[in-house]
Amino acid sequence: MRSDAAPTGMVVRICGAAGDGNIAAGQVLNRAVTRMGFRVMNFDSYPAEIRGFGKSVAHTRFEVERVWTPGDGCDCLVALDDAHSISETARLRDGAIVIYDDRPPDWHEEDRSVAGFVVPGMHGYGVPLRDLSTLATKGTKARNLVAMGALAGLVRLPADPFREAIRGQFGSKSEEIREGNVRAFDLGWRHATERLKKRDRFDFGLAAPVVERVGKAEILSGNEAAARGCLDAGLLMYAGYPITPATKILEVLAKKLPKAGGVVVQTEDEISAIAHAVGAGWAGTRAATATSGPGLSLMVEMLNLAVMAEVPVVVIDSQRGGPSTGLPTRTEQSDFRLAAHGASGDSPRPVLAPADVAECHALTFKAFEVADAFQTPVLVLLDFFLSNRIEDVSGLAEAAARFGTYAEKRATAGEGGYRRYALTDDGVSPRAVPGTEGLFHPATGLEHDERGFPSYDGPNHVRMSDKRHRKMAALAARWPEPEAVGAEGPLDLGVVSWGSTIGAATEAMRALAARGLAVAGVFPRLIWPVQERPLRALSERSRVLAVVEMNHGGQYADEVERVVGRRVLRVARIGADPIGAAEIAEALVGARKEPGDSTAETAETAETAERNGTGGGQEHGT
Amino acid sequence: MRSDAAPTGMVVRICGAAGDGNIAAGQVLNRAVTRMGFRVMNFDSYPAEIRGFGKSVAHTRFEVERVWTPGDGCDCLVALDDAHSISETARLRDGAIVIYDDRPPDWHEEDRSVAGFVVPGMHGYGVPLRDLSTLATKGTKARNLVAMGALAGLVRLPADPFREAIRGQFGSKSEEIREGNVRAFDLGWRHATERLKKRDRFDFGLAAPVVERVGKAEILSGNEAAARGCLDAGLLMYAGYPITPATKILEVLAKKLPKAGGVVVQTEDEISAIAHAVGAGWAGTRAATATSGPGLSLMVEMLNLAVMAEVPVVVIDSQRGGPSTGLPTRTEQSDFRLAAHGASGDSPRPVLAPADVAECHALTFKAFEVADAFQTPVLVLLDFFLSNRIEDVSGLAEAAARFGTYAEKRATAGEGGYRRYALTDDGVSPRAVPGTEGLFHPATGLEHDERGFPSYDGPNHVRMSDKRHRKMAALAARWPEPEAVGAEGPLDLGVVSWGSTIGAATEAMRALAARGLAVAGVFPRLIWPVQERPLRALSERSRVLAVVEMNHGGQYADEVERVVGRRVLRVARIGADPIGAAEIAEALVGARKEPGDSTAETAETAETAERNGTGGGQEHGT
Amino acid sequence: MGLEEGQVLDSEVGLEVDEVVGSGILDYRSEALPTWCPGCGYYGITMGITRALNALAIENRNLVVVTGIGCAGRYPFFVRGYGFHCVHGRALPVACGIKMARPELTVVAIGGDGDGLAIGGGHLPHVARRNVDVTYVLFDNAIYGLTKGQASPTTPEGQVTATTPYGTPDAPLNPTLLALAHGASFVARGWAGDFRGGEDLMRRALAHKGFSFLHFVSPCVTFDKVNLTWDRVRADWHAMPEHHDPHDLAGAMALAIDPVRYHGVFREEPRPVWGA
Amino acid sequence: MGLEEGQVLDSEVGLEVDEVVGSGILDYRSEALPTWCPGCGYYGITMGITRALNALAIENRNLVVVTGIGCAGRYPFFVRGYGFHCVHGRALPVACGIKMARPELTVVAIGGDGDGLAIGGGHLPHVARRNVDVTYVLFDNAIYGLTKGQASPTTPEGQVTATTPYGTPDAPLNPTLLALAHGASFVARGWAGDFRGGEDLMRRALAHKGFSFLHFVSPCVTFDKVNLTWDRVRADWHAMPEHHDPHDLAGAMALAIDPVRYHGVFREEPRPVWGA
Ligand SMILES: Cc1ncc(C[n+]2csc(CCOP(=O)(O)OP(=O)(O)O)c2C)c(N)n1
Ligand SMILES: Cc1ncc(C[n+]2csc(CCOP(=O)(O)OP(=O)(O)O)c2C)c(N)n1
Ligand code: SF4
Ligand code: SF4
Ligand SMILES: [Mg+2]
Ligand SMILES: [Mg+2]
Repeated sequence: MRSDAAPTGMVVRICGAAGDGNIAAGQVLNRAVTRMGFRVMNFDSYPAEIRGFGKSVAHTRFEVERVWTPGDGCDCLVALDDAHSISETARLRDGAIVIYDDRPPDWHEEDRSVAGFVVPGMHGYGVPLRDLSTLATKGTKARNLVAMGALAGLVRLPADPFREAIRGQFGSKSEEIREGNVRAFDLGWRHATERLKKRDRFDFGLAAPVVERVGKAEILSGNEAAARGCLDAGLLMYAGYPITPATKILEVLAKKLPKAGGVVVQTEDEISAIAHAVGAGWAGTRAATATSGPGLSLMVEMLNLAVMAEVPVVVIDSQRGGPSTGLPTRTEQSDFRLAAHGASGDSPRPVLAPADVAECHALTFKAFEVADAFQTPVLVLLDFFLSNRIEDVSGLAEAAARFGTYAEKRATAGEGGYRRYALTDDGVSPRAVPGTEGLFHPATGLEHDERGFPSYDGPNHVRMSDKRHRKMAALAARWPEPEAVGAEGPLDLGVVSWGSTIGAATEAMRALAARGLAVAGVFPRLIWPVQERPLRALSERSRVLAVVEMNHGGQYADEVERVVGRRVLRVARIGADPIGAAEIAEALVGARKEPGDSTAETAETAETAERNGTGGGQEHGT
Repeated sequence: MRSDAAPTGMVVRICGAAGDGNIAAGQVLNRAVTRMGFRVMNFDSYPAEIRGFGKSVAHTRFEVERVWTPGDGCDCLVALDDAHSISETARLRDGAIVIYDDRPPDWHEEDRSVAGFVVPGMHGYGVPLRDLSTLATKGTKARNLVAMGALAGLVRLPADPFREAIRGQFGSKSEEIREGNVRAFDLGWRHATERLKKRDRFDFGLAAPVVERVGKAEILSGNEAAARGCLDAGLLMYAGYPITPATKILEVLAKKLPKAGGVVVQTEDEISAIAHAVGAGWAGTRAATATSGPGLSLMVEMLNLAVMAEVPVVVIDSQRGGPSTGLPTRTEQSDFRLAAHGASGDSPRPVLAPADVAECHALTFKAFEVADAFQTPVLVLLDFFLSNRIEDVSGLAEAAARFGTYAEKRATAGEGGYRRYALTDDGVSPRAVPGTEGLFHPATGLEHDERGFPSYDGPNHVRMSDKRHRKMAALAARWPEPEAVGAEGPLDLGVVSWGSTIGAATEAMRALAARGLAVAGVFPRLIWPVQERPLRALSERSRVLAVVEMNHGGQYADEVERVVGRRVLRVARIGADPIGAAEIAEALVGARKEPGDSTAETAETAETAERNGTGGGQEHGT
Repeated sequence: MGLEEGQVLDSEVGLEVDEVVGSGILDYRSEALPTWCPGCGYYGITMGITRALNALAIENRNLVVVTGIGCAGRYPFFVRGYGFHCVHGRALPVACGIKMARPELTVVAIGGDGDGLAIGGGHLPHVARRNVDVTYVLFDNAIYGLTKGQASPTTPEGQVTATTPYGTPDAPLNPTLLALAHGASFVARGWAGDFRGGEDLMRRALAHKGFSFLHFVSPCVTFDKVNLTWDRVRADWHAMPEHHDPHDLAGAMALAIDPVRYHGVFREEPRPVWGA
Repeated sequence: MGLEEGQVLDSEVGLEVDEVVGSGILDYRSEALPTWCPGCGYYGITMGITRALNALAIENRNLVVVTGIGCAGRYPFFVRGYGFHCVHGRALPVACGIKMARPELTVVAIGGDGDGLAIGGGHLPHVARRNVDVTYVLFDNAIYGLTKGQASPTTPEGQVTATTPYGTPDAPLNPTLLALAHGASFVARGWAGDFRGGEDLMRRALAHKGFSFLHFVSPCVTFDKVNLTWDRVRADWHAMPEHHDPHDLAGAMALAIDPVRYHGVFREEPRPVWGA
């Protein structure tokens, strides 16, 4: 309930079936509000089956301030298909708007229109979507843009940015289609402003907010941003195999990398993909692949070779529901263990996890630096939610320009006696790549001596294993420690989270702070190896320490518990949708109010619930 | 130093190059002392390269009491090749025997015979090995058996069991060879008893010890015992791909399984091997595969399918030095993380780890039961040491007869509406296999509803994930908890160990107890999921809690730390040889004597050393 | 030789209702409706397979269908019998494990061109040379359907797809030739439009002792608008020359690389069957 | 046609010392001595490869040798240049990644019959159809050498090995035929005893633009006493018929399945090269 505040933004859901054009309408909305200067987050849901039966929803949240999550609830439902939209009304917040076709399709079973579900406290507006579309374009296809017009007119957002957005969106179409769509928008706009009796509280007054930005704002998905991070980092070889939700990275790079002078190969499987990337990385170029859990499973052996032979390579894993083929189109953060521990032998390697779309760009870029500087494979963990959500981002080029802080140790010349795996303080040895005169050497997955030749000697194995672990220690020492955000001093609640869940955890923390709790959080981006100090420091001043993540029972929580030496509250849940801020806040506040008021006990309770398999976290069993 | 006790056994090392017959001599020794009633452990080391240049050592320890390790040090060095044997003298204990050819090979550089390294405190005996061999067989090949004769005569072990052992060992050879070898033994024996002046203290008085045994004693390697466990459990389908140190399991089963009515297939790779096994397991027969780390890496995706589709299958992983191709012929316990955590998504599955050869049989057998009862893949972790070491074992058949305590839930009939994945209290659903009338259903790696059809619904995903985890909780509740062995009450030291290291940890504990320390240990065989209670209980009464294992820095120690909520002392080292009892005892006692005497500090020190990459454990950096 | 009038059928919808209901083929349908796009060639292949199962009166309880992942991979959910929808590319080794363990079962493995020839391509040669008695049906639409239109191992050189915006750079594989080169003892090619022909091939494949490989070409109406369209597939296909002797491997391979795309049985050669 | 007198050489030890030292081929030897068994055919193959590198004056700094695991896989340790000893079966995709990233390098991939045709068998078709400009040399001893004598994909049916005590039940694959069926643009067969012939094939393979596949048959003297013995290998091999046209794929495949085992170039066909 936010009924007494002037609107600073809203959550809009455009619901329809395949062919209704709701996804396109959402994209127009994204572009338009971004042009106005709003911050945007968009996260659509598609039907699971290829043939596209079933519901799809374009979900856009825009706000004056930076947006961390797609938002709980919904302020405006645009119903392009009555049947699918009915269940959507459950999400509507008090005071929400519903825009629907005032002439419900006559084939409707029992004549059930979404209008019948607009209960008191909501505001329904019937708009002749089909009729106005036909008027504008001689067809009903443009009713999605009629609806956008109606929405814009109703909440008084300026029309020009929409018109531009439509022209941009349909730039490759004929002028007739393009202008027909603009006309459809205009008819909707006029209908709303001239015919509808406004009863809701959403009035943006036709004014665009003024937001400070670095650089040009762009609308990007996490996958697009990751691909851009690769390009900005100077990627020259990308090898990939299609898999949801990572395919888009391959598709974007297939288009863009050749133009940047690099090569892309779609391989026969994921083993071959990472093998190609390892080959290219070993040969001295920046190389990468991207996949999802099932594909990462297949890459385990090659990743391990890259650790042993000290080959820089970047592997992006966009996580989805698991285990096994799991839920390909649902989000989850359950590949942490595989990423950090999925290797035979002692095989340390860094894992990075971006929190938002901009970080998909930045951390992918940084991954190449870390890979080169520490001569190691680097994993970047996205997930379905992060890969597919769309945000307005700006300053990517500026950010990229600031990178490059980790130097490489390249061996440039030498006469015999070259020791490719020379033992050094930080474990990093000067590296020569093929083509260099006189620095010939073998690389191998066998344990080897400093020159790279196989050695089965015990003490050598210890020295080399120590060297590989020392590199990780050096990285953990050089990577900036995550700073605690939130309250200072003793805390009611300390919150740890990672990856795409950081956004919701941040919003939840703010909500709790607003309710008077002393809350602070530590949100590592280098999630493996663990930088232990900040976690311990947070733990020491927290009455309850919670770890928030999207998996069964808390994969990262296991690490945190070990590091801080106490039981933590596990707010861990799986399911179809990303975990929301309200849900997290509720779980946290529930824990805080726990009777007995003992940290250990609280944690134990959550822990026990989890162990009994009633679902991670406390109130999150379903 | 054990100079004042009558001998209860000894450690014998027979050293030579390829072709010297030292491995065969060791096998004769094993057989002979087993016949006498001694307990035996044998662990040979071979040269790393195929072509067999370089040193190989047959290592046998025999004792009146049960033997837990190959023993630290050496009581008798039999040198069949001087050059290779010289470095072996470093291992000799005070009072040890060295048997060597009294006519050193004339080609020796600088005429260096091993005899020159027999320092005061040791007893060197020159025996005309070549000459007596030539006398017995007209060739020098039988000098290995001359040496065995000399050894037996010298320490006064009865000759008949040796003669029988020789005849058994060379049973497939011609009578001439067989009896020539017996003659060679006899000449050695007579030389020792008639010509050598005995100075050492090893005198078994020609008497055989009497040991109580259940059933017939057999000499088996860990791999042979595991294969036998498969056969005893009713394995019907084995699919494998060769890899050191697991190949022998495939080779033994290739011979024996067809005779037991099962099938063996050597597949094109490990993915196919586990896929065949998963297919067979799903079809309702007992199925297995065995591999090592690199192969297990390739099996990750299929293992995960077996978790999701709830398919019983047994996977044996004989660990070797890692990461990557690593050290194929060196032992290590560094696949724990891969075994327990190597899966995309939340994918719980049990991991068992036998401690000795007899348990290789028992736990492999149990693995099939657990797989069937809980409808899950089960991992069994051996390692190079356990796979290749030879022990005398008895009562396998009797042990096998005691198994069968976990019942299967089979769906036997039904009319429509069959729910293959019905939600139950313990997570286990009645299972139907192909061929059953009316219980048709699909199995899939996708998340699914109770009937097995794909479902992308959030709450269903939670229910099914809970179900899968509930099965593990049920297993942890039903598997007997490991009992603490050793002292009762408050402890100076609590010791946790797993797998092949349990033996050395046990001997180390005994040594420390003999020195007056209050020590007890908990040694889980079900290493994943963790049965937390016994670990917590041990921790609560231990001033210092140590976790002993063979990997870099402590993989299992991570889990223990999390469970007990405190830092543990990590006695973790890698290297070429199995970790020994003396080495462990030293590390433990060192920790106990730590100044400051604070548990936390002690542990912290070890921990910090490890983090800094100076090698796991305290004095075990090299 | 062209196709006869009325022989072509885009999907089972084209069958007379009486024919469907009366035939008993519905006994091989699960309660779940296929989720393929309307017009997808897979309906036609399915009709051929289903009719063959029905014609041979395979008992449902002994029928096992094993697949990898893909649109084709969905098959186990649509069949009345036991189904195993495995992971991508592993239909064949899982199917072989089932057959080796339970020889009395009828085991059919199904996969798409990506599933069977890309990620799973390493298994085919070995199953073929082992001559395990399973039937493998390759649903070849020359595209990755389920992941929405990327190039597959059979996508023609130059074709623009989601992952090859400048045209596929690689030459396509020839599945029929591969199976022959691997030593498969039964190799045949059919197509989605001819379910009666498909039924015939499937009957022969199921009856064959040892490994049988069936290559079915099928339009993906959603993600391939240029290559395997219904019209082009129909026009491209020709009956096997009468004189071809299915014991003649060299002849079969020569036919398999002929630009004219024949359909029918390329090879049928008795060989020792694995485990028999 | 039989072999000429003096053309057969079991290992380089048979070369005149002057010829070795004066030739410059030692420039392609690393400081490490090969660890193969005395009498192993791999010495002979190595001599052919080394002489070809020398003859073409490939610069050491631009030479990259990539292998999987096996006795053959040890190759990178013995060569003066850059070497990558990868994991089992992945020589080809790693080699392709290197070549794609650094086209100026000469990339030679080497693998055993297990490495290349069993665990790595899924990659070959795709490298061949892509026509990536790497040279692949298959060291085919019809056995798993490094793991001590198990059956490989080319072990003949019936042979007793460590894993097939009752005789290998599977039919062997024909590597030459496979490469042809996959569309490799250069395919040749040689053997360990003829290092001059090996040099010639290797020179042509290295000079070929696009993927070249070299199948070398080689005795494993330690673990195969019955099949590829030196005597049998020598007796089995015949020169390629003069009339064979290396552009004729059908002809090449027919020759490849001929019971007479020919050696020489089966196929040499210009095709667009990947990335060029
Ligand atoms: C290990 C793994 N890699 C990738 C995928 C994603 N994936 C699912 S189906 C498919 C390809 C489908 O193409 P095809 O096999 O031709 O079948 P079709 O959909 O065309 O019937 C891919 C790449 C996956 N599920 N698992
Ligand atoms: C993933 C994996 N599986 C199995 C092995 C064990 N292994 C090493 S070499 C080899 C086969 C060697 O045979 P081949 O490729 O024919 O080479 P050769 O030794 O005969 O030259 C095997 C099975 C391994 N190293 N990695
Ligand atoms: S995407 Fe293509 S292959 Fe898949 S169901 Fe649709 S038409 Fe058929
Ligand atoms: S084992 Fe065989 S292949 Fe390996 S080096 Fe020895 S002879 Fe050669
Ligand atoms: Mg396809
Ligand atoms: Mg071989």
